[in-house]
Amino acid sequence: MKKHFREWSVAAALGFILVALAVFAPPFYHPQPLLSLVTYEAPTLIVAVGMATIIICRQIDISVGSLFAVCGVCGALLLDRGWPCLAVLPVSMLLGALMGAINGGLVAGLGLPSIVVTLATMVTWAEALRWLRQGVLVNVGHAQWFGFTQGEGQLTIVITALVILLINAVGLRHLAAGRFIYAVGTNAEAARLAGLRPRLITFLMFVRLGTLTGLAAFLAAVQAPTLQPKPDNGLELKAIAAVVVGGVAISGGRGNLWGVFCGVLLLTVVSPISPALVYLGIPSYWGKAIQGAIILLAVVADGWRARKQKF
Amino acid sequence: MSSPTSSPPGWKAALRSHEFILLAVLMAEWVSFYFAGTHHTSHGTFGFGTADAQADILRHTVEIGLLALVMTPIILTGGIDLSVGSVMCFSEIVFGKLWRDAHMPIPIAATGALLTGAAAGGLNALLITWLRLPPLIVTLGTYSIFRGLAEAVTRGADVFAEFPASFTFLGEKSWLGVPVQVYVFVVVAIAVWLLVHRTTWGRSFRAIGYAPEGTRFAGIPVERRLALAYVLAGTVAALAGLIYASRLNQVTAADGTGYELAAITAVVLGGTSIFGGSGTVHGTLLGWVAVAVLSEGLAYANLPRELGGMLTGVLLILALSASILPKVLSNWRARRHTGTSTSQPPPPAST
Amino acid sequence: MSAVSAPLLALRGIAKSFAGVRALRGVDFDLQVGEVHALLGENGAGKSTLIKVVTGAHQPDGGSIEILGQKIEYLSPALTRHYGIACIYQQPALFPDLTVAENIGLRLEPSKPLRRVDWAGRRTRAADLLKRIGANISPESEVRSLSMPEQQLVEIACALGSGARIVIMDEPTASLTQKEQHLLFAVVRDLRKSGVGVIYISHRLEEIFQLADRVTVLRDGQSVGTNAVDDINENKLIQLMVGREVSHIYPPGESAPGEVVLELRGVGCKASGVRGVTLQVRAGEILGLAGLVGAGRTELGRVLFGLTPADSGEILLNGKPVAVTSPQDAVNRGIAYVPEDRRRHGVILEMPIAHNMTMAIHQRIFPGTWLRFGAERQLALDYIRDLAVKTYGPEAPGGSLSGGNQQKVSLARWLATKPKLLILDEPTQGVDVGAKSEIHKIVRRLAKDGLAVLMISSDLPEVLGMSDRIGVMRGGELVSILPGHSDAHTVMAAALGQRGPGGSA
Amino acid sequence: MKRNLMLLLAAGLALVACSKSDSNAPSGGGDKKPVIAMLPKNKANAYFISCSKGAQDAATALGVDLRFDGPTKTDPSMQTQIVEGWINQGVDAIAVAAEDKASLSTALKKAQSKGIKVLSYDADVLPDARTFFVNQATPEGIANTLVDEAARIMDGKGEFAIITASLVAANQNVWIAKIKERLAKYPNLKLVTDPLPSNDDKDQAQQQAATIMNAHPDLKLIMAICTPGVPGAAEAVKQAGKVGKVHVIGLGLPNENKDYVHAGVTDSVVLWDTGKLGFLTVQVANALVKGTLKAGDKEFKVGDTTYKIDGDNILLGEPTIFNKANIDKYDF
Repeated sequence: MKKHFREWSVAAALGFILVALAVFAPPFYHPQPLLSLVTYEAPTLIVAVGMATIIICRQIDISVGSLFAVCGVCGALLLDRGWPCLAVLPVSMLLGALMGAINGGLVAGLGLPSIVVTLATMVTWAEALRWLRQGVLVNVGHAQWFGFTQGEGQLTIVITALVILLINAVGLRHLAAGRFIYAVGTNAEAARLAGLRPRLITFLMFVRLGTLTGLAAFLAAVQAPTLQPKPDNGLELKAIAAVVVGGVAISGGRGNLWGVFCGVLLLTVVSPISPALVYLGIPSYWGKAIQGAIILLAVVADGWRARKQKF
Repeated sequence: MSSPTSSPPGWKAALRSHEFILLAVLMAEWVSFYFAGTHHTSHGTFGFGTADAQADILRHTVEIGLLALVMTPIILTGGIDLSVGSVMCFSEIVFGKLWRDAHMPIPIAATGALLTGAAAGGLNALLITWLRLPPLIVTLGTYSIFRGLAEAVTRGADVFAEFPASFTFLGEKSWLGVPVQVYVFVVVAIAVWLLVHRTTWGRSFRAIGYAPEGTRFAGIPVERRLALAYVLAGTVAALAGLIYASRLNQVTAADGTGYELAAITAVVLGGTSIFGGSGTVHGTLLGWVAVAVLSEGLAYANLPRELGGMLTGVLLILALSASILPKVLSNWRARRHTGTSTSQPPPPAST
Repeated sequence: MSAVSAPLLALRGIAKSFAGVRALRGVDFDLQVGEVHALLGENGAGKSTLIKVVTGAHQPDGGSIEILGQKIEYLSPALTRHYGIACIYQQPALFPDLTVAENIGLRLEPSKPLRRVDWAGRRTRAADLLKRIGANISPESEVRSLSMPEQQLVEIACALGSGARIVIMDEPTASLTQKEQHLLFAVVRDLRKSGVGVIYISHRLEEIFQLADRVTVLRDGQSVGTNAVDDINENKLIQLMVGREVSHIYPPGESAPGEVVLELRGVGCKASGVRGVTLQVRAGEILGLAGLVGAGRTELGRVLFGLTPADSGEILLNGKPVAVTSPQDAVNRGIAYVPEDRRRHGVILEMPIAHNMTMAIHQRIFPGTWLRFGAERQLALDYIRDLAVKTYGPEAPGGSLSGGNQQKVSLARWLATKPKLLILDEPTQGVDVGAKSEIHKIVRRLAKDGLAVLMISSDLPEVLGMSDRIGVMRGGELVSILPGHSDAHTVMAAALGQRGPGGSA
Repeated sequence: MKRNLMLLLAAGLALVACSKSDSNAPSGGGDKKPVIAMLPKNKANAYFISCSKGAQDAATALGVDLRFDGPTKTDPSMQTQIVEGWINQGVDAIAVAAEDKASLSTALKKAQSKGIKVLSYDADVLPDARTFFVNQATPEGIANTLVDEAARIMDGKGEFAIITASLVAANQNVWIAKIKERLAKYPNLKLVTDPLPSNDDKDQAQQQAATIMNAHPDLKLIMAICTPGVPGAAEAVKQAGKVGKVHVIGLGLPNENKDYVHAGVTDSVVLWDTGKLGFLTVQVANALVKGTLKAGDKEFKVGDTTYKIDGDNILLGEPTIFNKANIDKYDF
């Protein structure tokens, strides 16, 4: 309990809100709007899983929003051409992996700072997408919900996201590879001396985040009959915020995916599109401010604890 | 690790050449857009090569330029401020509220906005210095909260517009052919340049960027220096907000979205190390102008303006790689030289 | 000490250059089975580079490496593990955010990525290893919560657990307490008994004579001699290291103390564990502060400098009570503190020497905060000449200097403040012998000119050789003040808490 | 460092000197093909894409050079920036659909002072900042059609909500005012909340619709008065499983809404012929440049078609209601 204090406190905050909703606004638990909300944020969870490991690895990637948009649009264009979902999914993931590899190559290969590299690729991909597509909607039509019914489609998406979370959370904890990521994040030089290959691991983390982003983009693209190309979707900061709220240290080496899961859920529940606010009688335009307050609170709590520990 | 001793280092020369290269890029941009984006008719000259076009490029990007200017000291200290765009917007909202809803005169409302910006910067500084938190996450938090507050105060929709001419002259009028806000910008630019390059404060920013603990051990009040950088950023962000509001004659909760990244781009392109310590204000100015001319010049040359963003990204990578490439190449060469063949491990020792 | 035909490790003519600077120019070295082979040399002699070649962190430009008579073409950190080479670095190369058990696990387990982590197994193994070296550390604690010596012990546990045949120890005792040192020596002797070869690097000659079988001296990237320790004495070793006969390192003291500059009355600080320190330092006097690591000496220095302000007692400067709550306060009141960790706290490596030297006197040399480059340069030139800093000019970055010269820059920064009280924290740690002697002369001269000096040092000969009086600390308290001509035994006894002459435990 | 600064200053001076030497033209107008610049609110919006097609047809027919450029999202500052660029390029006419009246009008007045002909279409600016407004439909026409349609679907009573583009959007705000006036006729129709802004973004419209349905479980109808809003609202209704319970109507393009109309999610969409709007705008702009149309004229002829001019509004005609019965006949 003491060891994972941070994760537990986020979980407690989440639990508190969920209980409050159960007491004061039971209609929040109507399955349909809740499922829609969760489905809508499922891609965010997948990206946050990738982002968490990048941050644990002491890097950061602010290009995921652009990657997400590019993969989504490319996937949607293929769907529009009549490609089956099962063929488009790997293409989308591969494309994400490729763009992740470019980030990773520049960061791990040339040793450039990740925040600047991904800032540059963010701008480049976003503008390329704007240029080539001019923001025109893409028809996904028949492929909405993979061609299943809405309920099935939504469940598929949510379950996929949860499975990804589960695999990664367990892998990060119980596979040697997962521990290598922590090792690189907490002390790359020591990792090298211990016989690991920090550059390779860093590179792979970027590829992995790209792949997950490709997957997430695909899962977002099939949620509506048309896809709007939006490179400035703010996904990068949303994912980073969820990761930070979930207790992953921006300085690397600390945190786990269960905390990130709680972070994503917490921010989802209070997001401007969440029915929770409406049921609690809070105007939706307060959503962002509340999210901001939660992020700041998490940040301050971290600082406060560190400060207290020092003395 | 033995450190090489006598022989003047190359990093200074590299820094110098970085700015020269940037200047060359800027000149190349300017010349090519001059030829591709200017046309002469019997009525006169139109397009990129006119004073009006140049003035408009400045007017359109002066806000980002201001943010980039004050982002420079922050990045020199090894920090970052993601909240400047949000702070800029929130200050504007405060300005609008004070003027329209509290019926305050423009100067008082503007002062209120500047104070709001300073206070927002102060909040960043407080959290960073007092709780010793990484600036990236502190300002990520304030980034969301100030944007969120702006939306909450305006209910996501309220708009302040139709300011009096006594205010809009700041963004719309010119003196001696130069837009009014450019004078403001020049004053701020000179002030920031002097601060960074000619005062002990600027020296301290660098020292903090290189070694925060070492700076503290030298008896320099690190917290106060950091606070100055962040409060300055907040205040100037509010000033940028006022200029923006007067240029567009309106204030909405979406103003300044993404400006923080544009400002960071200009700073990094200008040769300031994202890890802190090295960098110059004139480099930032060059980086800012290079991006501004690129993105607007393309439109004059009837090229897609999106190309500007793409080229900025590529330029950023090139600028970074250029500084690091010689080192990487020599590393690779060294690795190739030693070969990568692995020999069999020796048999286990029997002792 | 069995002389087996094929040595465990044989290096022949190892050469390595960095950016044109030749760090190693043909080093020969060999390590036999069951031998402790000490490696000795001034800073910059190439010891660390040689170690990094052996551990695969650097690739040599020339020469050959043989392990058990077999020629090795290529070494990487991963491969050295395979060959049974383990290294304990000076700065522990651990993962601060992970637990001790995991740290040991990551070092010892195979680097196959797709295998399950055996958490329970890791814990038991870690507990076993820590017990073997007598370290009282929980495998579950995070490394970042451990003290420096404890981290060093974890490193040693790793090396032990790896079943390595070649163990390299780079100044392992630099931050260990006496007790931990004895434990370490026992472990090393154990290793030797089991046939392991130990390369032992240390600046402390007495350790080498206690522990090593043979000693090799490096100078300017070359090996200048390998001897059995029984065949050589300290003087000879120092001569080999510096390349000349060193008659006496410590300049003579001519103590003529003036009035009291600093007086402490029961000064304490809860946060850093300093308790009730009462002492006086006079102008022109060097007060040496001895004690074991963790005795509270550095902490006392930091209290006086305002980094961790005192919360009890009284500090009097020139007879007037003052409150020193920040380094700025301290500087303004004429207190200077030359910190222990030169590279992190003393000198900003990327900044020019001139900038480094003026850092503490911004207000004085730059009135109204405006920089005056001419004045700064002149001041830097003066100090470069005064302290004989070896550099090409005031614009050279601090990182381009050797350790000793960096220390001089750090010293210059504080002399420029024209202090009344100079606190030196380990002024010659990691400084080569030549520079060490120069620094001693400078300090002696400063004292002669009327400066009050408080010198914290773990180097007992230095404390004995330099001090007019010696304060001994233990557990955050000042336990005794001894005269400057005390002998080593008395000081050690006081530091260890044994009842001895003059000691008042 | 010092040398650098000197160079920088020199470069700056050179820059100013060069640009100063160029004279400012007093008027536009061309010795070559007239250049007509057309600014949409959002060039990615299908509504404006369809406008641009009509505009291009007109430009080709008239032999003028058309520049169609705008932001790819709601961005008033970008609109101003683009217009100011055109002024410097010395185009002959500028036609705008304003995201925000106030900010764009300043720039347009500047254009007028340089002799550039200015008109607005789709969304008006301040009257003194342009010569004509090509009005796709009178606000009354739009508002009445929408409210009457809503009343019909809701049987004259119940709760409904409006999704708009942004709260600054000039034309939408006029329509909202007219909608509120028309509501006097139907006392039992209740507008439950202020119009919800979607920033001309389909996803955002969808989120707004989902939110409002949560907040008002008895909601019977969502009226979207910007084109991305209609499919957005429809998708929200579909996902909430409230098809038939919550109706969707609005101003929308037939092509974007066909599927929803056939699925019974959206009852009907109202719109004018967007291609014709673009076509007429370029025609008017060209006539202004040529001088064949002047302020004060009472009608405007293109080929055989005559468009009525009401004050300074050139009227496109009446909007059409598209529903299950007729929507497949249209392709735009």
